[in-house]
Amino acid sequence: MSVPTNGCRMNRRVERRGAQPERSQQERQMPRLPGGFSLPPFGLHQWLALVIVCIALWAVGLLWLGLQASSAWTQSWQKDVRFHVYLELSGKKQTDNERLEALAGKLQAVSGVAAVRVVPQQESRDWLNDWLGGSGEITGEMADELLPSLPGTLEVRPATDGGEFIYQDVADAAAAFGASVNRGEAHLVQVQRLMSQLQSLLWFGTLVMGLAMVIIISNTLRMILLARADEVQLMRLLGADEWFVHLPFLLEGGLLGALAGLLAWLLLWPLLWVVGDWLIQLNVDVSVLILLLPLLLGGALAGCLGALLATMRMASENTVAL
Amino acid sequence: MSVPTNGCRMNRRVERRGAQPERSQQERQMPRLPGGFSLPPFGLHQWLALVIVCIALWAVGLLWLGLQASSAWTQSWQKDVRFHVYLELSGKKQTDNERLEALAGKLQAVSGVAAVRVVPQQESRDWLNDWLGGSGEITGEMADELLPSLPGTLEVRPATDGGEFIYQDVADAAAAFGASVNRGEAHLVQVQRLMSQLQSLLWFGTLVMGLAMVIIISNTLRMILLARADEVQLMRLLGADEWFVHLPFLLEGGLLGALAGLLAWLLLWPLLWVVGDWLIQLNVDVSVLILLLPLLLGGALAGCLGALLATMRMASENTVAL
Amino acid sequence: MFADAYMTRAMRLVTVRRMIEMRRLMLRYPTGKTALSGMTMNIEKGCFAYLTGESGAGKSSLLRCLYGGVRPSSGKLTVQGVDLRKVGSRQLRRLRRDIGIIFQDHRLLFSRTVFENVALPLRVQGWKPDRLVARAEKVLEFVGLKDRLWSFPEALSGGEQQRVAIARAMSSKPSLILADEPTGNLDIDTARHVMDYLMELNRQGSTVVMATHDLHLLETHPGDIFRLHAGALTEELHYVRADERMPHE
Amino acid sequence: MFADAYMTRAMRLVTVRRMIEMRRLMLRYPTGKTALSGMTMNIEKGCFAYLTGESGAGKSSLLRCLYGGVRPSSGKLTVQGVDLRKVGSRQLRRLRRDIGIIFQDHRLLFSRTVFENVALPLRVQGWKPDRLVARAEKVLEFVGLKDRLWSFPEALSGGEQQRVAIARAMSSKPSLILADEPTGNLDIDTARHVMDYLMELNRQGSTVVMATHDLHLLETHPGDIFRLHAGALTEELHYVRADERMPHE
Ligand SMILES: Nc1ncnc2c1ncn2[C@@H]1O[C@H](COP(=O)(O)OP(=O)(O)OP(=O)(O)O)[C@@H](O)[C@H]1O
Ligand SMILES: Nc1ncnc2c1ncn2[C@@H]1O[C@H](COP(=O)(O)OP(=O)(O)OP(=O)(O)O)[C@@H](O)[C@H]1O
Ligand SMILES: [Mg+2]
Ligand SMILES: [Mg+2]
Repeated sequence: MSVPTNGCRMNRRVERRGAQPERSQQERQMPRLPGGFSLPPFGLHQWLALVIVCIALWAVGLLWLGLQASSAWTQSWQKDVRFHVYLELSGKKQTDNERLEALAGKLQAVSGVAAVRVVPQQESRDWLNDWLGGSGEITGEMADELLPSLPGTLEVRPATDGGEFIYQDVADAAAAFGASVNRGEAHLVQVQRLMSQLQSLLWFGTLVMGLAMVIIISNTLRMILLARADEVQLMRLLGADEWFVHLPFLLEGGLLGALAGLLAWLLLWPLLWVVGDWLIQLNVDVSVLILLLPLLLGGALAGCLGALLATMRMASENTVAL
Repeated sequence: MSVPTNGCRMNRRVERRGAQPERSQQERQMPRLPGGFSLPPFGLHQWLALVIVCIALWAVGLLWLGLQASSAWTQSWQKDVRFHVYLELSGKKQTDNERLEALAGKLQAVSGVAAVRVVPQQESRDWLNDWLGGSGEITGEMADELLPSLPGTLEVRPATDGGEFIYQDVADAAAAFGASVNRGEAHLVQVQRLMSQLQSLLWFGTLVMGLAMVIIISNTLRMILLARADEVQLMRLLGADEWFVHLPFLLEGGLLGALAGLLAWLLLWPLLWVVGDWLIQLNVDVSVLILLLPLLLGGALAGCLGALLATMRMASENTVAL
Repeated sequence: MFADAYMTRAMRLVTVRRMIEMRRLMLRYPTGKTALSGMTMNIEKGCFAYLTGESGAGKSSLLRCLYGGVRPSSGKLTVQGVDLRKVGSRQLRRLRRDIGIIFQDHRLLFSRTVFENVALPLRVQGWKPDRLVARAEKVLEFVGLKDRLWSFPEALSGGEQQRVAIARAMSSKPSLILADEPTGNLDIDTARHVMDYLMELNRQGSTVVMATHDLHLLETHPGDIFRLHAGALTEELHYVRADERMPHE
Repeated sequence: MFADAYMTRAMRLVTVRRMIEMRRLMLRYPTGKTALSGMTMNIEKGCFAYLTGESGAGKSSLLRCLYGGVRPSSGKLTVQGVDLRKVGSRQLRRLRRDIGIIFQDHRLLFSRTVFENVALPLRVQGWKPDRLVARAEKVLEFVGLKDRLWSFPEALSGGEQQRVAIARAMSSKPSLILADEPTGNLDIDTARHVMDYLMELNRQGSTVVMATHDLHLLETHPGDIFRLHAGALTEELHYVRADERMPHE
């Protein structure tokens, strides 16, 4: 087994195993573009950068998807969120209706309330019947006794962007009329509030992730640059223009970022399969296709930006090369 | 401004600006341990590895925290999860009680059910009263009419590790007795089921993250190694033992990993502050302190492992250096 | 006033005839080491100049000043009329494109083929891609490595690497060639061959400044000699060709 | 049977007296290049051997074989009685610790101080840390760089770097020194000084094999000469000291 012992410097390392002339190095050619422009070597550094950027983009995409799903879920859900406000009735139809209307007006004025509906007695009755076991209609004297004691019910639908204090506000407004809010439904509101908090958390996470990504990409590209610092320095010593020095790195960064974006997008699919039935169950429609372009462009942009950052920092170190 | 032009190879790069003898290079000494062992240079590669490992560990810690919180939440919640099964009563106390007991026995036999309780009439009555607006006791003839028509109620408490089909099973068992399950409560079960799915998703994420972390750490360390490949090669050519070559890298990897773990742990705190009141609201107690040791040890282990992996791969490339 | 303007123009003419002009040049490295201490010398266009001196005398440092690798601490230094203590990055780039440098450590790019290495100066100067291979082959032929065009430098012997570096420096026919021990790793025959080629370039108009400790080359390839010692010029020998000698000599 | 065993023992004795023994050694690089083609030569213990030949003749390749940097393709090669075509990594390590190597490209660690570079072989051999500085200073004194102990190699001139590499190779007093153009970047005075030191080590028992193209050194520092050409041995000159000559000569 022959091992290159003079291949000790970083970029000299051409992996070779065995002393047999398996592949002639003379024949080994870099893939060259027709213009004579030769592609930079694709080594461990590039791989690592690709993997890192891909993972970062993947995480961002994931967070974004989560955001999308959660907001879709809460929105589909928010439409069904309703409070019930119960008002003790006196039995006199006229006054009762007036009081209900007044309360409805008051509730409507509460900020964050989208609509208030007076629930007809029949509906309450059906519901009660259903609750009692669905054993047919409430009839006869039982109905006579029961129905008057049913409270007047108002259904409050919060606006989609309703504040988180809407429940408290509604409860306060209702208390003024001696009405009470269904306490059991408070939990639902709490869950909703929780969802919105989770959503803001997701935004926060996406932001942090994005920042971390920019740092990592720029550092990784800087490392690539460092590994080819001698190339840059040599070009400068030969009198190369700055764009001539930077362009390959910018291109490389952009290409790498775009590739990583594509990879990250592809990696989103298996995850979607895993949670697919769950999403269907929740009736949430998440479109991954839409993410392709942002991930591609975002990756390319991040790559270019990182390369620019990296080359600029390098420039400030060495440009005044005299 | 003087710029070193012969500092073109990667590891020659000693940043110097200005031709003034600001700091004598002769004076510059590496921090040296008393044993004469000198610390390896701490450069960009090391920083990048630190940041990457830290972020990876942070993400894992975060997922783990989420897991902890979600499981704590569902557990605190699961205790309160109860189905209600309603059985139409005939009115005869003796038969009714027998039928209820029989149904209770049947339900108890359903796998995943922790306990079945026959709800006393008084409790149902209180509840109904409460629901009707809390306007005092149901009294007089109304009570006489209403109470007999109240169904017999059984409270079913699922086991903590109850299967996801428990609701269906209970409904089936009840149907045999002509009893019905509160359909409204099915939603709760669904939410719970969702939570458990989320939990398994979190586990999945932690696993994927852990794997990605190992890859990244090993690759990053391999890159560090690659940057010092000439050192390794030279040592081998001087006849150094393998442990002599590897030990510094293992130590470095371990130290780096532990440091990253510590950093990641510290970075968990701000996040906890952000979601702190939310967690209190959910009554979930998350202990970050417990995570310190796993993160530290995990980081160190991952670092050592990564270094070992990296050095081993390098060894297989070059050890048979003849 | 008139005399002043005249003098300035005359000065410029003189300067332009001079490839390199330095006066009390000092170079102090950031480590505190004074590599050049008050060096004064002129090198005319078309000269073939040798820099000699013991190891650490300052030969490489002087060459480094000439291509703008380090900025002198004090004194005056002009190369092709460009003041290297005040030069902007734009002017420096233009100057460097007209200088071919052979570094003491060859500074080949080990991740590129020999062709890419040799063609790099041409690329920098914006040559058409289709002319590159022909030119690289031609230059490599002079150093006897035409068949190694597509090899990687790591598969070359030490002397072959040095010859590739020489080929790179000459590939764009610069008007100034700075060579730092170009024959250090070469056997005598190959060294003489390389020197022949350098002389040929010199005859075609290039100025050559070469740091060397191999004084045996001087027997067959004569030129001006500047002897350095500890950062100062100690000896200066000007070579005058027989056909250039004054008739009364 | 007896004769066989006797022969084997006799062979071993001869082998041990021989530092290096090679027979029809061939080396073919993975690129397909045959660097050594059927080289047969022996170098006795205590010899001072020069390898010469044109650039690309195979000098560095031969040295690379000797310290186990590449495994020969065919033929026989023993160094200090160790067969380098069959050697295990353990034995190779032990052998390498007894060989001091000066590489054609110095291979200094640029992120470590001169001291660290010179002390590396000693560390590898498990020297006590408190003895390192003294030893490094002593070795560096011979190459005239005692005051640069704490410099970084990048702040040294080309020749100084080469001298540091020479110091590193000698620091552990190896019984075999392989030097690849150690004087390539040195002026004559420094070169002679380095050669004096190598000769001194040789007198103390070290065997020295040195690849060089600087034949002028032979005038003052005589030794055996092996001339290589295109991977084959073409000439072998054995130097015999006056006091070693046969009386009848
Ligand atoms: N790592 C390698 N891979 C492939 N071919 C190589 C390698 N090293 C050297 N060669 C080739 O083998 C031949 C002999 O090289 P070697 O380095 O032994 O020459 P040398 O005698 O040391 O020359 P020089 O005086 O120029 O250093 C050369 O033609 C060279 O191109
Ligand atoms: N980058 C640097 N930083 C600090 N000091 C340096 C640097 N380069 C060279 N020196 C010092 O400056 C002095 C002159 O170095 P220079 O490289 O010019 O010598 P040289 O004449 O080329 O010697 P050689 O023949 O050995 O190459 C030396 O003492 C050297 O140690
Ligand atoms: Mg020099
Ligand atoms: Mg060689």
